[in-house]
Amino acid sequence: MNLDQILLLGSIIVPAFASILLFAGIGGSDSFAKKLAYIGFGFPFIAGIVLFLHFDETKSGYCFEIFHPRMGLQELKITFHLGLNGVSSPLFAMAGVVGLAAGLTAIRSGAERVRLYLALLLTMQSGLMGLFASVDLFFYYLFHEFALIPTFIMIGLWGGRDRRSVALEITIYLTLGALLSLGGLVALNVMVDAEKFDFPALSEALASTAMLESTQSKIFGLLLLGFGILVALFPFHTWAAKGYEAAPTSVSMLHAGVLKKFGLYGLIQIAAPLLPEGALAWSPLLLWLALGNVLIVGFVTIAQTNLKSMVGYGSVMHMGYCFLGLAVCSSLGAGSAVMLMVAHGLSVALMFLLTNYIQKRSGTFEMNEMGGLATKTPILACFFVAASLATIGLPGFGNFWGEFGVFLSLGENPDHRLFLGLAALGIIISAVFGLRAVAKIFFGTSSEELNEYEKDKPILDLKPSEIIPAGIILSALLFLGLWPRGVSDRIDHEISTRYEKIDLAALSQFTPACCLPSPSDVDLDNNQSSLDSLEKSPEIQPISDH
Amino acid sequence: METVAFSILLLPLLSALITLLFLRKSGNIAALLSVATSGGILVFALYLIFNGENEVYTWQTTWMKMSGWELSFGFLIDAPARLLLFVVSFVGFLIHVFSLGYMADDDAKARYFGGLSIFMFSMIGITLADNLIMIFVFWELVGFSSYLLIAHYLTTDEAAQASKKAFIVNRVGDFGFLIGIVLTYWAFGTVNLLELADLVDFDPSLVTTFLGLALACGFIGKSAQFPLHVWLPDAMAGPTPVSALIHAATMVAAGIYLLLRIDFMFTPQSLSLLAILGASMGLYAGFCALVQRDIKKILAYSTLSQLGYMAAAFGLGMPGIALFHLMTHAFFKALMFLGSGSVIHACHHEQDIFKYGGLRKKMPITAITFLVGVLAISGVNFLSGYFSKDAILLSAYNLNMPVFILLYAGAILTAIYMFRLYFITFEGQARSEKASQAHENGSLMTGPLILLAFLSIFAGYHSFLPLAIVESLIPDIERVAAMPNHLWMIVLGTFAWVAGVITAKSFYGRVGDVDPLAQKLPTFYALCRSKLFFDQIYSFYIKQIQDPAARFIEVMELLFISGLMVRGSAGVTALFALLGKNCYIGKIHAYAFWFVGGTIGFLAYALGIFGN
Amino acid sequence: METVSPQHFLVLAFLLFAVGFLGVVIRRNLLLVLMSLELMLNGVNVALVSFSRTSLNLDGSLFVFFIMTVAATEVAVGLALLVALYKKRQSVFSEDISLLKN
Amino acid sequence: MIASRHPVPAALFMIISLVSVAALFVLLEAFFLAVLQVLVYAGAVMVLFLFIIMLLDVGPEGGKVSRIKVLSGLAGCLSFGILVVLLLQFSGIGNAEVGSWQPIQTGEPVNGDSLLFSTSLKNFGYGLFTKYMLPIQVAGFLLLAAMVGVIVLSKKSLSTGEAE
Repeated sequence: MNLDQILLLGSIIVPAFASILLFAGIGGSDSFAKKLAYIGFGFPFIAGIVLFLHFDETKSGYCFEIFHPRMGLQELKITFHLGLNGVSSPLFAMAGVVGLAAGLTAIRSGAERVRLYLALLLTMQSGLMGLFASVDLFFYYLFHEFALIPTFIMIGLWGGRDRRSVALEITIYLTLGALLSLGGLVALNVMVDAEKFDFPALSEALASTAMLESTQSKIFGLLLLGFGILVALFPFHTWAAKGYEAAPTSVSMLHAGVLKKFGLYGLIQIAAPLLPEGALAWSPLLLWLALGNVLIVGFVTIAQTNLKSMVGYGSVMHMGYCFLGLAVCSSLGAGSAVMLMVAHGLSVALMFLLTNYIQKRSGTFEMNEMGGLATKTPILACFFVAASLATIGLPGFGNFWGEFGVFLSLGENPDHRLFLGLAALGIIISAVFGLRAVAKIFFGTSSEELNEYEKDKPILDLKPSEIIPAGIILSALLFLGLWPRGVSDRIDHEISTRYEKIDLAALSQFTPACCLPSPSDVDLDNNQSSLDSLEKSPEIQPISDH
Repeated sequence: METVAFSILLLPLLSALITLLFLRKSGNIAALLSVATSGGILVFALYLIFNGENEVYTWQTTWMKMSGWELSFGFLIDAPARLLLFVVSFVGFLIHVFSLGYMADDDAKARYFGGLSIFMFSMIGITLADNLIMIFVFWELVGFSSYLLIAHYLTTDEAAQASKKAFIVNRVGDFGFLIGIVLTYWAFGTVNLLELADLVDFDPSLVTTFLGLALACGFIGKSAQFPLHVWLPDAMAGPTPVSALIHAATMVAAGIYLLLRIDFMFTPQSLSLLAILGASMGLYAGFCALVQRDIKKILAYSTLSQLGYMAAAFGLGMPGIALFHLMTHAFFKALMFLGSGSVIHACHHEQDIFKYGGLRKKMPITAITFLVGVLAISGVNFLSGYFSKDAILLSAYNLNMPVFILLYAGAILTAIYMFRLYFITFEGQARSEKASQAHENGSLMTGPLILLAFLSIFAGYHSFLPLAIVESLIPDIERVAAMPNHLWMIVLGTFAWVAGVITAKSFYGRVGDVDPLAQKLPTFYALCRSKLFFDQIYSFYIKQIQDPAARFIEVMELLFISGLMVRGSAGVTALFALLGKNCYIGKIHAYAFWFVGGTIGFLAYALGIFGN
Repeated sequence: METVSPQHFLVLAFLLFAVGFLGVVIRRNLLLVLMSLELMLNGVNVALVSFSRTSLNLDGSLFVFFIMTVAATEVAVGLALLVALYKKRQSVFSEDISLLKN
Repeated sequence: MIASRHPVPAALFMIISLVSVAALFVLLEAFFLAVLQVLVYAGAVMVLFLFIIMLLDVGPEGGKVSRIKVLSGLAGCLSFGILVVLLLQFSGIGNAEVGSWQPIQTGEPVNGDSLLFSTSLKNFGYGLFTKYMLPIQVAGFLLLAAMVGVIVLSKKSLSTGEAE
């Protein structure tokens, strides 16, 4: 086992071990617990960054593999298999970054029963790192549950307004989603005659014996529904904003930022490449639903006056773009969706963090009761403006590339151009709510309520301990925005091999107007012939080569 | 050469970053750093302009790659780019220097100069970009820096609203631009400007009207053309140098520059639409400018009108002329904005022209340079504006009569409202205490004014300017020179400004607190004041349609999804529970009966009584 | 043997079962209910044995053996519960021991 | 048996019917089961019943005739009728093809996968301890559990009785 593998394994084990120590009550004092938490959150961060840098972009498949076939479950094809590929590597690093920021916030939060709080959060962090590091689908699911269950408990114990009912609702929703997706995964396990329960083995098995289209679409539908609930796909999104509003900040950050990516990660990385025809069959419906996420939830976001629920709804809205990228069923769309997932995770976590800072200073989440904070807290204003613009999709931040790629992929198929037009309206909608929030909170003069509040408690700018977590996330966002190639190359490398089949299948469904000689020359039912004519056609190649 | 290109691009970004990280508290150092940066930009820009031997220079590297879509980060320095680079860096430098004086007493100097640096970065990015996506990236970034700078006086509601409005309206334009880019990519397989030009050259039928108009949406948003013009007058809430730099000389002109870069993408239909659009904007904005009281708003509407001229020139198929007017306009409009800045600064931020008066004696340099600007924009013979504007009028006269009529009416109006501004502000007697106490500003502010006045006079003589800068203008200027009716146009042009001056003098020679037009032609005045109700329509849309729709959808969501689907399914479950509860009556015998019933049913089923 | 066919055994078995069933349903004395249950089990046993005999397969008879075992345990535990119940409530009638509702 | 309201006659009738069932077993040539039936049911179970009847000293069911009792009696009889009809349908009476007696084969207990019906105890035991090895262990364990359960139950009721 070399250093990289140790880091990979350690990123799961160290936080898990730390949380076990905290659960077991070892060490006693809170200050020791905090030190332990620093290690527990710091290690995955370092591992994430180091592995991100060490990742070999030229190698296809998984890096830093750890493989133990004999786990006692090999009859069920389950093996212990960790590793990172081009898609999971940036998400893994993102989980480390967001985890550290959330952890630092939690350590400084001064919550009651801080040991239990940290222990649960560490369990979550361990699960999150494991989720993206698993190759085996069983462990991928298992780690997700590890991360999910502490969420319920933490919302129930440390949540805000009506935490009980919210915790109940989110538990029912997410357990249902998890169950459905488990059903889909089990169906995959049973229906595909593979040696192991991981992507390479499954795709190999499917390559030799193709699956019926109806079976494919059934399994994909199950996975889509399950994962869709977990990712708050319209119309299963109502839990999200409520849950985030009630959850403590660190939990919102980790859940909205990282854990919610689980479902899309599964759909993009596993479901769609394995079940291309299923994905294509569901694509029209998914396009409409994703549009619902962008437009309907977008409008709902505009109507919010509560900052935290606005951020929550906004995050749901932008997940719509990821779904659009998936629904296009092309490697461009899927790759851009991954790009967007990474950036979205960072920006949403940052937004929740800043929301917490604002609430600490103004004592409220109601935007109408704030105003003029920029003069009192210039650094906070700076961060908030940056974060909202990142959410809006301003170039220079990572979100732009993902959104742009999704739009680009929507333009490919003439049938999707309607969705392009409608989805692009989202950039206006998000600008409206993002800038309204900035204007209401930071510009103008401070409201009477705020003046009243300030009498008791002077409003101070960010402390260094608050700047650090926000700064970490913001610099990651800027890195993504300024040098997208640092991430896009590896995503592209992995996605284009995974999506070969689906690209072909999607191509056979429409005739790119400009690229093919004439529609009548192409036998639409035959992938091969349409591909041949594609290769012959000169215009399809981007001419940038000369 | 790419080193220089990179330095010119990254220098301002670096300066902004340093300001943000280290110089937030020390505004003076930040200001000096920013001015030094803009000086550096000017030097590098001149190097780029004069060192390229007037050839097209390209350089690119991959910025991002995703399954066949390869986005390059590249520079394309050709003749139009050199011209705009010159304008941006030169005007930018002067405005930086002017800002040193204007913003001397400001509390948030660091933020201001940091914003200016970001703007310079993004604007140079647009200038040098070699593909549409890169232009879009910097396009959005100039929008951002404009947002930042409009919101400079962030405690005022006006600035908060205006900055928001500017960004969102720009986004509406970018929406179309974005769609245009996506469709362009899928229609041509590339977004590189040179390759696109080659492809269109190869097969002109690839271009569609829709594509061109979608791309032109970007121009409409950024250059504040109809119907997205509403943000520009409001944007005057920002500091005056910002208005001069961003909202007059460079950023809004970037829209024209974009059109120029993709001029091959337009079909005759879309071109004539643009011409009509531009010409009507020229006239409409003139009427609006005629009745404004705020000195900066007058200039803002005048900018709108002049941008309309440029669009019209472009629509007539004369991109070089449009660029020519862009250049001269940049000089004289920056001059006038800075002049107004000088006046505002001297009068303690009083912006109502009816509160001014008699400033010529108190601020002679400002007054004279301002007059130069006014003369130039009115098209007084042999000043810079005369050449570019008459070129537009002449080509319109020869190519498209309706457009000419609109533009000519606009030209007369221009002279009227500009001289109205001049007469009311600088002549007559001081009409307020602030105006009577005004005095000339320091050389940091007057220096740029003098330089710009000099350029406003002479920039029209394109043959005296270095070829490296004006190369792109020459073909179209020669085309115009070859057109008939030159003499007739000189007469008409002269008539336009002379008529304007006489009308303005007779109307506004002596004014009090009230606009004479309001007394003499109240209906006409009110109509112009209303600006054809665009603001009202938009605010009606926001207040009466968008917000209620948002609330309505929220309620619907609560009702149908949260209520009907979520609570509903819970309710149905509960209903079943209620029904089931009644079966549990707590008597063993009752349960035995259920059992019997079940057994009987089962047996009946097995015997096929239910028809299976 | 010639006049008695396997069907007769089945009919008897079913009748036994049905009578037991009736007992379970109409008797209120839990002791009698338990006895009726035994009767039902007996009916099943008869059916099983007759099937076993008809098809010449021993499995049915072996099942009867297990059923008897279970029946015996059931009676033992049931009666023990009954006694415990009686000690608490002084009654073995089903209508007296309803705790769920009144 | 079910007609008698008093438990003691009911138990006696029950014994009769159990013995008759044993006789039926004999008719079916399941001699071992007949013996077991007499031993376990008539011998052990019914004695237990009678013992408990004596212990609790239960009288006949209450004579008060309420509407609900009548109703439930009627419903019981009705369902009894339906059940009988359905079951008789099931037995296929009058359908000669259903089955007839065949001579019992002797010899090896196993024929292919299935155990052969036989009168000999040996074959019975063979079946129990080969094919039904696990069930018989479970049954044994069940008996043990029942025994322990009964002891615990009676003891617990004793202790609560003391508490009272």
